[in-house]
Formats: sequence, structure tokens, C-alpha cells
Amino acid sequence: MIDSGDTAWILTATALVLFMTLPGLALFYAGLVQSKNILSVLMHCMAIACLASVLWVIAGYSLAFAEGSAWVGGLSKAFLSGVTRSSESGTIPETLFIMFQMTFAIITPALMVGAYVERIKFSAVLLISGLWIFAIYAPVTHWVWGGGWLAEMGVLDFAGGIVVHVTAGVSALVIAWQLGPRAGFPDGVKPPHAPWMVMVGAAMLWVGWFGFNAGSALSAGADAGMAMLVTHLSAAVASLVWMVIEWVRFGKPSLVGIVTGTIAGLATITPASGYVGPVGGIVLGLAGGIICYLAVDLVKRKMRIDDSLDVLAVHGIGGATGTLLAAVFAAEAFGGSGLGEATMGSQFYVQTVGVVATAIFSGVVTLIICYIAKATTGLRASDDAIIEGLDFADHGENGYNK
Amino acid sequence: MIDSGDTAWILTATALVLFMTLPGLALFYAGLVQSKNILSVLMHCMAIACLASVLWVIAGYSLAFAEGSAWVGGLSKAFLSGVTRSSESGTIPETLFIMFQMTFAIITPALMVGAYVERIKFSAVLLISGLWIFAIYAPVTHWVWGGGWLAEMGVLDFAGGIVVHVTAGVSALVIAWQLGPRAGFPDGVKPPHAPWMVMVGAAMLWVGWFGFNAGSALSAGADAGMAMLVTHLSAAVASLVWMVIEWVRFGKPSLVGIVTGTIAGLATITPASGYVGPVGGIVLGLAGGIICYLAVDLVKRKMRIDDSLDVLAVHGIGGATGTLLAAVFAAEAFGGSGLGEATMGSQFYVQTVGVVATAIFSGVVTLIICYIAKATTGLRASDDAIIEGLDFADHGENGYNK
Amino acid sequence: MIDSGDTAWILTATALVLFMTLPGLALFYAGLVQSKNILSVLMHCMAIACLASVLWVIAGYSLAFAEGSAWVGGLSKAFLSGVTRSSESGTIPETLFIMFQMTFAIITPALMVGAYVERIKFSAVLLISGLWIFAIYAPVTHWVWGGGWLAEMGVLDFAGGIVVHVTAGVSALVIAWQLGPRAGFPDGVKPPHAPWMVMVGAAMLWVGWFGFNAGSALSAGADAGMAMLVTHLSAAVASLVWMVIEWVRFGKPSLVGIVTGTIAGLATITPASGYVGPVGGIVLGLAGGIICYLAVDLVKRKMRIDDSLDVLAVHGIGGATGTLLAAVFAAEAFGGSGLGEATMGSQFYVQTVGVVATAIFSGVVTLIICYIAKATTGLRASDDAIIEGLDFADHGENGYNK
Amino acid sequence: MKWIVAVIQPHRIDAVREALVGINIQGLTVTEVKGYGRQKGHTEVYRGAEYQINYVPKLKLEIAVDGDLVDSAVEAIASAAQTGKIGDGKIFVLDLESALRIRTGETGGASL
Amino acid sequence: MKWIVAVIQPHRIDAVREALVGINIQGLTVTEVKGYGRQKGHTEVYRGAEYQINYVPKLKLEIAVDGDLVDSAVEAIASAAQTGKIGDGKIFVLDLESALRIRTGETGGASL
Amino acid sequence: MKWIVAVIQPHRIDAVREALVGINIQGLTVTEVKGYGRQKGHTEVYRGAEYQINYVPKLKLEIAVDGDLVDSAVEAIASAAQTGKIGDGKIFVLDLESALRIRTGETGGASL
Ligand SMILES: Nc1ncnc2c1ncn2[C@@H]1O[C@H](COP(=O)(O)OP(=O)(O)O)[C@@H](O)[C@H]1O
Ligand SMILES: Nc1ncnc2c1ncn2[C@@H]1O[C@H](COP(=O)(O)OP(=O)(O)O)[C@@H](O)[C@H]1O
Ligand SMILES: Nc1ncnc2c1ncn2[C@@H]1O[C@H](COP(=O)(O)OP(=O)(O)O)[C@@H](O)[C@H]1O
Repeated sequence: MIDSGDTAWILTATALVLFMTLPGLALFYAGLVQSKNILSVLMHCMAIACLASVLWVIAGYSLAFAEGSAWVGGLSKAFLSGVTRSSESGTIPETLFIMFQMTFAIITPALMVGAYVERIKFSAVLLISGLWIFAIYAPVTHWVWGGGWLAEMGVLDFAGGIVVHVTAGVSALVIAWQLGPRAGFPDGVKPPHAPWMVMVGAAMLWVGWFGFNAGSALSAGADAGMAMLVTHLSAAVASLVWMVIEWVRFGKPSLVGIVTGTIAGLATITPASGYVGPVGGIVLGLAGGIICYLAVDLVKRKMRIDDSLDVLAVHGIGGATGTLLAAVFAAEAFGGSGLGEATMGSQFYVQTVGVVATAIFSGVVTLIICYIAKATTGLRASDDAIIEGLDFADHGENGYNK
Repeated sequence: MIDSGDTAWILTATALVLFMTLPGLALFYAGLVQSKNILSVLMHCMAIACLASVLWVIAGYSLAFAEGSAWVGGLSKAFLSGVTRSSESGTIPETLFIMFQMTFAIITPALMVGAYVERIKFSAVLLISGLWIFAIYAPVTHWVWGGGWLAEMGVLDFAGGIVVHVTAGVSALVIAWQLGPRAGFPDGVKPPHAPWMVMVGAAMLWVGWFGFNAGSALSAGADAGMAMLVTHLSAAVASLVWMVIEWVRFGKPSLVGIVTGTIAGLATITPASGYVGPVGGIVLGLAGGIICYLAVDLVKRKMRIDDSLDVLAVHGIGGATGTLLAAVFAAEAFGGSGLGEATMGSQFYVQTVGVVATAIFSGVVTLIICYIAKATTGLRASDDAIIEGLDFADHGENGYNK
Repeated sequence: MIDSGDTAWILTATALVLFMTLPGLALFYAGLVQSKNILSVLMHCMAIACLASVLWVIAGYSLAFAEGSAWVGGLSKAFLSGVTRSSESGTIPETLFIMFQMTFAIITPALMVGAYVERIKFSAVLLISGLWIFAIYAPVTHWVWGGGWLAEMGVLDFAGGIVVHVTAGVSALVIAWQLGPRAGFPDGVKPPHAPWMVMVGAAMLWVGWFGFNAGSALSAGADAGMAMLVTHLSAAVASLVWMVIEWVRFGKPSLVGIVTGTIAGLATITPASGYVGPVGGIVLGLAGGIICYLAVDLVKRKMRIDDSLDVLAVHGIGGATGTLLAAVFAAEAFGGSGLGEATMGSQFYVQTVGVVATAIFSGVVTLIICYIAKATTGLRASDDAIIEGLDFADHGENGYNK
Repeated sequence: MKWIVAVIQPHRIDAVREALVGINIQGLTVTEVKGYGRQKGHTEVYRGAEYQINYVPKLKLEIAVDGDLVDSAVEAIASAAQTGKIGDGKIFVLDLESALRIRTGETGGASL
Repeated sequence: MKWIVAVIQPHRIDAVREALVGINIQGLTVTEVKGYGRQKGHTEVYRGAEYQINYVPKLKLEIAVDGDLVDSAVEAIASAAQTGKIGDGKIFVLDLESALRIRTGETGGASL
Repeated sequence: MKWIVAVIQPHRIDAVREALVGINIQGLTVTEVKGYGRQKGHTEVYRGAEYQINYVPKLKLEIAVDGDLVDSAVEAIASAAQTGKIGDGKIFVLDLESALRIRTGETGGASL
């Protein structure tokens, strides 16, 4: 039976999650690049959002949520076949469930934009994102939320630590690696052209994330309330952690730093947000802040891969951390909703399997996709285009014409 | 009886539709003008929003929704007389219905700003918008949604293809024509000063449009869910259509282009959003993208009218297209909610009458309003003011003081 | 019993109120300062939001809402002790009530940023905001909303005229006074560096304020509907008032002016928004517009205190005005919800006591806090830091790197 | 060769460019500048406070020309830039010792 | 006539302007520039990565003056712009052959 | 002393700076400018309408050098800035009468 209150909240949550990508994430990323590439970043987010929406309706939703095997859903709901105005999904219309999930299918490939800014070909963005949705996003969603093998194992992933952040983070790294670094990486690249814009984007992401996590309750009640609270706490704590680390290490806490902490905290709490209590929210914020901070350095300095806007370090590592810690802080002892028949140990094992399997799968398939892109559209923009800036080279426009 | 879930959704939808104008539409338009006119555009949107709100309460709401003739509502609800805290309208408080509709009365004249940017007198903006709300918006709303003659005929206009987009689009053209073009039109005008801002505004419009269309269900249930889904699909498809056209024609798909497609898709689906299914959403997106693209050229090149930011071509033509196609795709055969006793043909006739009558009425009355403005405030800013920029000339400020 | 509709609305309202601060208020203020201080303002808002969230959970919520004395709540809910997933607060989960109230505890100290921009030390911002939440915000909230002495007296403060605007306004003035003015104050300071950004922030505040005021109904029904309507009307009227005053006085209505009117109208209606009808909304908008306009001049010219972005004049005076007028316009004679057993006179007395007591308390305690800051972190940034700009001096970044 | 520096009203740039092209001068370098002079800035009022903006936005043109073109160039600029209002700007001429086109290494008049 | 080019710290502009007005020089043209010199830029750290900003924002003033005013002008600028810190800037003087006020056609000293 | 004015492609700035440092010239002043010349601007298309952008963004470098350094400086700039494409820019040299370091009052070559 449709519940108008639950429906009202998921309608809102859907708007909030779309808002995360457009314009939230778009601005967050656009502020971090050089001014000659701002439009290309916005264009990537916009085009991915449109493309993902159409692909989701064509087959993505079906591959993720229709009856199928342990590995992938079937095609019975391709082109939303069988979905009518009166179809229900729990207490909300199925059309709304499709829409809500679609906004996840939009933001996940859009997160990966951060890895390849300032040097990728636009045609490659479309090709990679399109293939990625079918080959990685839909199956993994099926594994976790569509009744697939990880769901069978009892994996906990409330709002997408595995489905969204691990998939996007690992894939981002692979693309960055295949694409090669920006000129001057790591120490000669240009600083973010508009830190103010980064903050605006991060603020929108924070607000929108309420829809992401509390919306994943798919109802407007106790679970949504607690999810919102722990989401918020994790974001606040991780922000402060990042601020303190920078203050101690460099003597000055930066705006770009504090909001990077915000996103790290949000990504970290995501998988756990429906299971943990306030204590869990705070501890995950602490953990996410510290671990993602270290991960940023690790990827840039040790691995020397130009995952330009730290998609793996902030999203992937954050999401993985939260997924693993969910096994601990979901326990009633920590104010969580309880682990049912599982123990912390057994749950931790399941969570680890989920993270590792998804990471490997995403990495390998993304590598294949990169090869396909190289063989067809090509991956890297020409040096001339990169020097000129992708805004004019690929889109014939300039961000600022003052 | 008040339903808290329906009320929750319409409270949210009202916030979303206000957000469309402030700051969504304001930014969308402000990015398209020169930097010396950015503030004037924002000011137009802001002042129109405030003025329309007050006029709506004074008499607009009554003229639109109170008992009256086939042509216009009465004055029984002027100054909201008789409306109390406990008045109901369907399953929501009447106060909320008034607010929700008020946000439509705000955005409709604000859409017309796009026709007259960079050269109109501020006093004329206020005069025209004020007269327009009483003389055009309120009556046409009555015709369609207030039980007037078009409602009697059974016209389908879910969220304002006729009421909002045809009225605003046609009126915009008339004002642009009366006002004369910007210096250098059509080929010597200056490019948009901030394409990034255009995208941000468009993204906000997209998100807010969920409130516009899904909110027009006035409840949180199956209709809202389907309206959101088809709205989103139309936007996504029209964006891709515009992108592909530009890519083929100019070799480069632009950001301003793709988001113009977004708005075209949204305007097109608006009247049909409560009646069609996913197929309708996709087809209307296709149609809206292609037809609005052609209309832009037509107005600029053939008619040579400087409807500067393409209000007629994108909103008017989009809204009209969607209104007409609603007669087709509302049919159950296409997954729509059905045409009741009407046939496609009979419905198409009614839709056509609605579009044509509204277009003629809006055009003629707007022309009269322009003459009134010319005779009183004057219409066009002085050449000196235009050269200096309206920001300083009319408002004593500069947008950027870096 | 949890009501899903009420919960849906308060989930949304919480997101809207967070959106008011991040990025709404942050942008509103950031646009008003010089470009070399934009990031510091954004940073202040961000860091305060994070800090306030954590302090709220540690003890703020408990001091405000737990059982206690007439003066302050107890510590029984410190660290949210006793709050579980199933705790309820009226018809919504208690976790959600905590979150909703937290967003108020975030924005209130953030409002004060406007008093001390461009010259305060960042460490002082954190120290002052932290102490302020415990020493002023939590107790006053308890007085009014937590069952304290003002609640006992029957004070009317629907959404925070006293709790939010009077506390923040008076404290802002004290900090500005202790800190000393910006170089060149009052006539040699630099104009707002980005009026467009001010408008965007104001627009977001307007939209978010629907959550603030209509959310304070804590349910989705008649009260929320009316609160939204009167909130909107007050904002619209006050904006027009400010526009007209400027037009008459300077010959040009400015964008910064009209949106300052918006905020004045919103602050003024806040305490009354749950009690008055449309007439009250319009009159409070008129009163708020005129009185706040005069107050701006008074503080700057007569008192010569550099409350840089007019926190006292717009928020404090607006909130106080609305609190006092609530005693009048809540009467049924003016379409209000009625004064119960009180008369206008007796209610006005109570309201006056509330405003005056809170103003004195806030002023005195803030003065003490300023002395603590002077003795520890120091209050004012060095002259070199001020000349260089706080963005680089305190945060090592520049807002614009184009 | 001479080095012409002209400060003009921003909205005259297209007219000036046309005039220069008219006498076959294609190359010039333009900078956005703030001008102080007889034409005073303006006052902006925000929230009742007055802010003095005591400069005026101008464009500065720098043009290297062959010595025999200098008079016609100055005249072309002057007549195209003139509106008759205070603040129309100035034209300054300095001596230019040498000029080089980076791409080809050409020098002197050939490089312009 | 002489053409003075002064590069100064941005925050000294008001003081320099006053000093010039003090010796009755009203006209000048100001440009925002990036200076490279002994005063080094700074390092910005974003997400642990260091970015070298190796220039310093400066203002460039260009002032055409009568030959007999040049010394007092240079002195006025120098003393108003001086803070004693590295990066205070430079004053350069070039020869100016001619000057013209566009509005009136006046030339030479009368045009300044 | 000489006053070198070089107009170059923006992305060559780092190379040119290095070349100058190589011959021990540290000081220079850089301005963002719009260049008009043989290299034409481009066309932007928004919603089917074509907009002519008829300038090209360039950087202008101003460098005061001792007379005996001028040739090597010009050469260093030219070779570092050259890409061989139209629009590589120009180098102009004017005579510089005097220079002064504001901070110390040093003049002439010592001030550079
Ligand atoms: N002595 C000067 N040196 C350099 N630039 C000057 C000088 N005097 C004026 N200018 C420039 O010329 C512009 C116009 O001068 P102004 O005195 O305002 O009007 P007019 O050109 O009508 O005499 C100024 O804004 C300034 O940029
Ligand atoms: N040789 C030069 N030619 C042109 N401009 C110079 C030269 N040397 C320095 N400048 C300008 O002067 C500014 C200040 O010079 P710098 O060497 O940093 O300090 P100081 O003025 O104390 O000697 C530089 O930022 C640059 O803009
Ligand atoms: N006569 C000139 N005076 C001043 N600047 C010039 C002149 N001619 C060209 N320039 C500058 O040099 C730049 C490059 O010149 P251009 O003719 O486009 O190519 P090239 O350098 O290959 O000859 C121009 O964009 C302009 O900034």
C-alpha cells in the first residue's frame, strides 16, 4: 500500500540526490580545476547525468533489480516493461523507486569525473560512462541490493558504500592510471581555480546526502531520522578532523581541506548510515577523516597516480572504511540496530568479501573498458587541446567572458 | 481531510518551485548576459517574485481560482478573504494551495525576463509584470485550472504548458518586438559572460521542476511518482538531442547548448507530465529537443526578433508542443493515464484550441500592456544606460568588484 | 506515534535549514566582503556548522531540552544518552527532532559571522562560537522552547525571534564593538565584492526559511501551511519596502538593498510565523522593512559600531520587532491563531520581557566571552593579515585563482 | 618606429579597431585598466553606506607603428574614440627602438 | 614630457594617489599585474599537494608628466609606496614624445 | 638601460621565465592582455548564434634591463617563446632613462 508520507519523503530525497550531482558535485569538481577546464567538468557531469538516466530506463534498472541470477538481474524490466502508474515497491510507487535509484546511477559515474579532469576526450567520457553503467554499476547493484550473491551473504550496505563508492573509487583509479597524469603532476600542477566554488559544491553535497542516506530508508520514520543524524555527525566530525590535521601539519587550516573532510565523512558513513547510532556516526567520522587524509597522500605520493580530485582516496577508501566498520558499529552494544544472527566477526568477513570482490571486479572491468575506449574514441585529449583548455577545445566556450 | 503526507510533499514542492526562480532561473539568465547587466537580471527576477507574491494575494488568486465566469474568477477571495488556517483544498490546507500556486505566478512573468534583458527600463519591468499577472496570467489560469472555458472543454494541462509556457513565451516575443533588439543583434552581440552560471541555474531548474510537475499532482502518490519520472526522462533526452545536434552541426557540443536542451525538455513535458508514461516522456523529450532547436533559429534568423534568451523558442514552443502531444501520449496505448471519453483526435482539437486561443490572447493583451508602458514609464533604457550597463545605470552597483 | 507525513516534512525542513547556512548564509555574507576575505567567511560558516553539530550532541541538546531548572536544562541527555532509534518526540522520531534543532544551533552562531568579518582571528571564531552555544544559545533555547521561565510566562516565539535573532543580533554587536572596526569604517571601506553572490545567498535563505518557519510546526498540516504563507508574504513585502525606500532616497533601487529587505522580512516574521495570518504577514513585512532600514543607519552612523554586515540591525531588530508584534497580530481579530487567555497587553508585556531579558543576557555573556578570547586566542587578526586578506593569512588560499 | 599608448573609453574599442584597420594597422595589444583623471569615479551606496569608487574603467591600447604611420594612426584613434565627453582619454607616443617577430625573427617594420 | 612606470604594492595605491594629488598630478592609469622579482611568491597546499605561486600581485601605475615635474613625482611615489619590505617595487622613467587629449585635441603638457 | 616589452603566448610563460633566470634576469612584470594581430580570434556558437571573439589572450612581459644585457634577453625570450605558430608574439625595446628601487632608493642598474 502506498504511504503518502513515505512517498513524500522519497520524492524529496530523489530531488536531493539529483541536486547532489547537478549542480553540487559539478561545482565541487569545477572549482578544483583550472579556469580553462571549468566548463568541461560541468559538461561531463551534465552529459553523464542525461546518459545514465536513459540507460537506466533502457536496461540498467532491469539488470540491477529485476529477477535474475546471483550475478545480474534479468531483462524482464528492460524499457520499464510491466511498470505501470500503479506498480508499487514497498510503500512507494515503483516509478518513484526507479527514479530514486536512477539518481544513484547518475552520481556514481559522475564521481569518477574527478579522476580524469583536464585531459580526457569528451567522447571517451560518454563511452566509458555508458559501458560502465551496464558492465559494473548494474551488476554490483544487483549483488548488493537486487538480491544477488552479496545480499544472500547478508552484506550490509545501506546507501552505497560498496555499490557507489568502492565501484567509483577503484574505477577512477584505473582510468587515471590509463590516462596518464596532468602535465606537471604531482608538484607542478595549478591550484584549484575557485576554492569558493568547491565549498559551495560541498555544501550542496552535504545537504543532498540527507536524501541519499536517509532516503535509502525508503520510508519516513525512525530509520530515516537516525540515518540523517549519523550522516550529519560523521560529516561534521570528519571535517573537524581534516581541519585539525592541516592546522597541525601546515599551520593553516584550509577551506578546501575542511570540505574534503566533509565529503570523506559522508562517504564513510554511507554504507553504515542505516545501521549505526550516534556513537557509530562519530567514530566513522573520525576514522573516515584520518584514513582518507592518509589515503590522499598515499595515492599521490606513493602510487604516483594522478587521480586528480582524489576519487579513490576520498570516496573509495571512505566507502570501504565505512563498509567494514559497519560490521562493528551496527552492533547493539554501540547503539546500532543490531547484527541479527551474525557476529561482528562473521559480519566483518562478509563486509570484507563485499569490498574486495567489488574492488577487483570494478578494477578489471574498468581496465577492459579503457582499452575499448583507446581502441575507439581514444582516451586522452591532444596536447594542444589540453594546453588550450578543454572548455574551448571540446566545447567551443569559455567559462568566464568578463 | 488534510493528509500529512500530501501536505509534506506540497510544502516541499512549493519550496522547490520558489527555488526554480530564486536563484535558479535568475542564474540561468544572468549567466547568459554581459557582465555589466548581471545584477539587473537578478534584480528583475527578485523584484518580480516579490511583486507577484503581493499581487497574487491581493487579487490574483481570486481571479484565478474563485468562483466566477468562464473567463475569469470573481473577487470573492480577494485579499484571501474567507481563507482561514483550517480551510482545505483537497487533502492539503488551502493556505498551502495558495502558496504553491503563487510560486507559479512568480516564475511565469520571471520567464519573460529573458526576452528583454540588457535594454529595458526597470520601472517598465515592474509595470509590465504587474499588469500582466492580472490581465493575462490570472484569467488564463482560470480558463484552465479554475473551472473556466478550457477546463469545461476538457483541456489537458497538468502543470502549465498553456498556463505558464505559452502565455510567457508569446508575451515575451511581443515585448522583445516592441522593445527592439540589443545593439549588434543578431550577429554582433556579446557572448554569454558566464556559461558556468547558466549551467548552475539550469541544474537548479531541473531539480526544482520536480516540484513543479510532480507537485502539480497535489498529492504524494502514484501520479507524483510518474510525473517525476517522465519529467526527468524528457529533460535527459532533450539534453542529449541538443548535444547531438550541436556536435553534428558545429563539431563541438556546448554546455550552454546541452542545458538549453534540458530546459526545452522540461518545458515540453510540463503539460503532459501527469498523463503520459515513460514512452511519452522519452518521445516528448525527443520532440521538444528538436523542435525547440529549430525554433531558436527561426525566431532569430527568420523573424529577426531579439527574444534575447529564447523565451518563445524554448518555453513557448516547448510548452505548446507538449500540450499538443499530450493528446496522443496520454492514451493508454502509449502507457498514459487514458483519455477518458475523448479520442486522440477530439483531444488534439481541444489542445489546439487551448494553445491557439491562449497565444492570441496573450499576444494581444501584452501588446496593449507594452503601449501602456510606453505611454507611462517608457520601455527602453537610454543608449547611455545600455552602454554603461543596466547594473550601474539602474541599480548603482557592479556585479563583480574584484 | 510516528506520523510518516510529519516526519517526511521535518526531514525535508532539516535539509532546508542546513541549506540556509551551507551554502546560503555563507554566500550571502561572502559576497558582501572583499575578494581577499571570501574564503575566510565561507570557512567561518563551515567550521561553525561542524563545531556546533558536535557540541549540540555532546551537551547542547541536553542543556536546551532535557528536564532541568527554569534557567537551563540538565545533563541527562548529554551525549544523547537515552535516545534510541525508537525514541519519539511528538509525531516524529526524537533523532529527527535533535537534527532539526541542531540546524538552528548551527545557523545562530553562523549569523554572527557578519559582525566580525575581514578582521577576526580564526581561532577566536571557534572559541567564541563554542562557548556561545553552551553559555547563551542552549540556555535561552531552554527558556523559550525547553520549558524554562519564558515558556512558563507564555512567551510566543514560534521559530526563533528571541532564541535565534535577538541572541545572535545582540551578541554580534558586542563582538563588533570589542573587535573594533575595519580599516576605513564607516566611509572608506570597500564595497561588496560580489553583489550577485549576495543575491544567490539571499535566495537560498528565503527558500530555506520555509523549512525554518513552516518546519517549526513540527508537523505537516494547517500550521505549516499558514506559516509558509505568512513567511513568504513578509519577505516579499519587506523586499519591496526596502526597494522603494532606496528608490526614493537614492534614485536607484539596488540588488543588495532589495535582498537585505528580504532577510529583514524573514527575520521579522520568524517569531510570529506560527501565530499570525496573512494580514499579520504583510504588516510584519512592512514593519520589518522600515524598522530594519532605520536600524542599519542607526548602528552605523549613530552608534558607529562596525557590525559589518548588519547582524544586529537586520536580524536582532527584525527578530525583536516580530516578537513584539506577535502579541498584536496573533489575535484572532487580525486573522491570527488567537492569544488564548492572554490579552494583547499582557502578551505584549511577556514578549517585551522575553526580548529585553534575552538581549541583556546575551550582551553580558558575550562580553565575558570576548574577554576570554582576548586572554587566550586573541581576538583581532594582525594588521598584516588584514591587509593581506584573511584568506591567505589564515587559510593559505585564494578565492579566485583565475 | 613609434610606440603608441592610447587610453580610451571601453565601448569605443570596436570603432577604434575599425579605424586602425582602415589605415592597415592590424596589430595591437589591449589591457583593461583603471583610469584616474578629470573624469571622477562614482559613488555606490550599499545599505545606506557610501562607497567611493574613484577610478573609471578604461582600455589601454599599445601599438607599435612605423614612424611614418604614427600621425595617421594617432588621428585615426582620436577621431574614432572621441565622444566629446570628459574621460575620452589620451594618446601618448614614445620612441620605439626595435621590434622583433618571435615566430620568424623578422625585425623592424617588417615585424609589425 | 616623461612617462613614469611605477610598480607598487597594491595596498599602497591610496597613499600614492594622495601623494600625487598633493603635487597636483591627477591623471594616471593603473593596471593589475603579476610581479616577479626578489620577493618570492608563496606556496599553497591543497589536499597535501604543494602549489608554487611564484608571482606576487602588484599594481602598475603609468603617469605622463611634464619634464619638470618628474623628479617630484618620482619622489612622491617613492615615499608614499615605501614600507621597507622586499617587494616595495620600482619606478621607471621613459621619455615621452607627445601627448594628446582625445576630447579636445589639446597636445603636450596641456593635455595631461 | 632598456625597457623590453614582450607579448607572448600565455602557456610559454614558464619557459620564458626559466630562460631569463638562466641569464640571471629575475625581475619582470606580467600583464594579461588581449592581442589583435594576424592570429585571428575564434567564433563561439551559442544557441545557433555566432559570436566573434576577435582577440586572443596573451601575456605581456615588461622587463627593465641593463643596456648590455638587452640582446641576450631578447634572444632568450624569443627562443623560449617560439613555437613556430602564428601568434607567437613580438618583442619591443624602448629606451629606459632611469630606474629606482623604492625600498632602498638605489637607482640605475643596481635597482633592477
Ligand atoms: N597624466 C596621465 N598619465 C597617464 N594616464 C592618464 C593621465 N591623465 C589621464 N590619464 C588617463 O586618461 C583617462 C582619461 O583622462 P581624464 O582626465 O579623466 O579625461 P580626459 O581624457 O577627457 O582629459 C584617465 O582615466 C586615465 O586613465
Ligand atoms: N627588471 C624588472 N623589470 C620590470 N619589473 C621589475 C623588474 N624587477 C622587478 N620588477 C617588478 O618590481 C616588483 C618588485 O621587485 P622585487 O625585486 O620583488 O622587490 P624590490 O622592489 O624590493 O626590489 C616585482 O614584483 C616586479 O613586478
Ligand atoms: N603593431 C603591434 N603593436 C603592438 N602589439 C602587437 C602589434 N602587432 C601584434 N601585436 C601583438 O602581438 C600578438 C601576436 O601578433 P600576431 O600578428 O597575431 O602574430 P605573430 O606574432 O605571429 O606575428 C598580437 O596578438 C598582439 O598582442
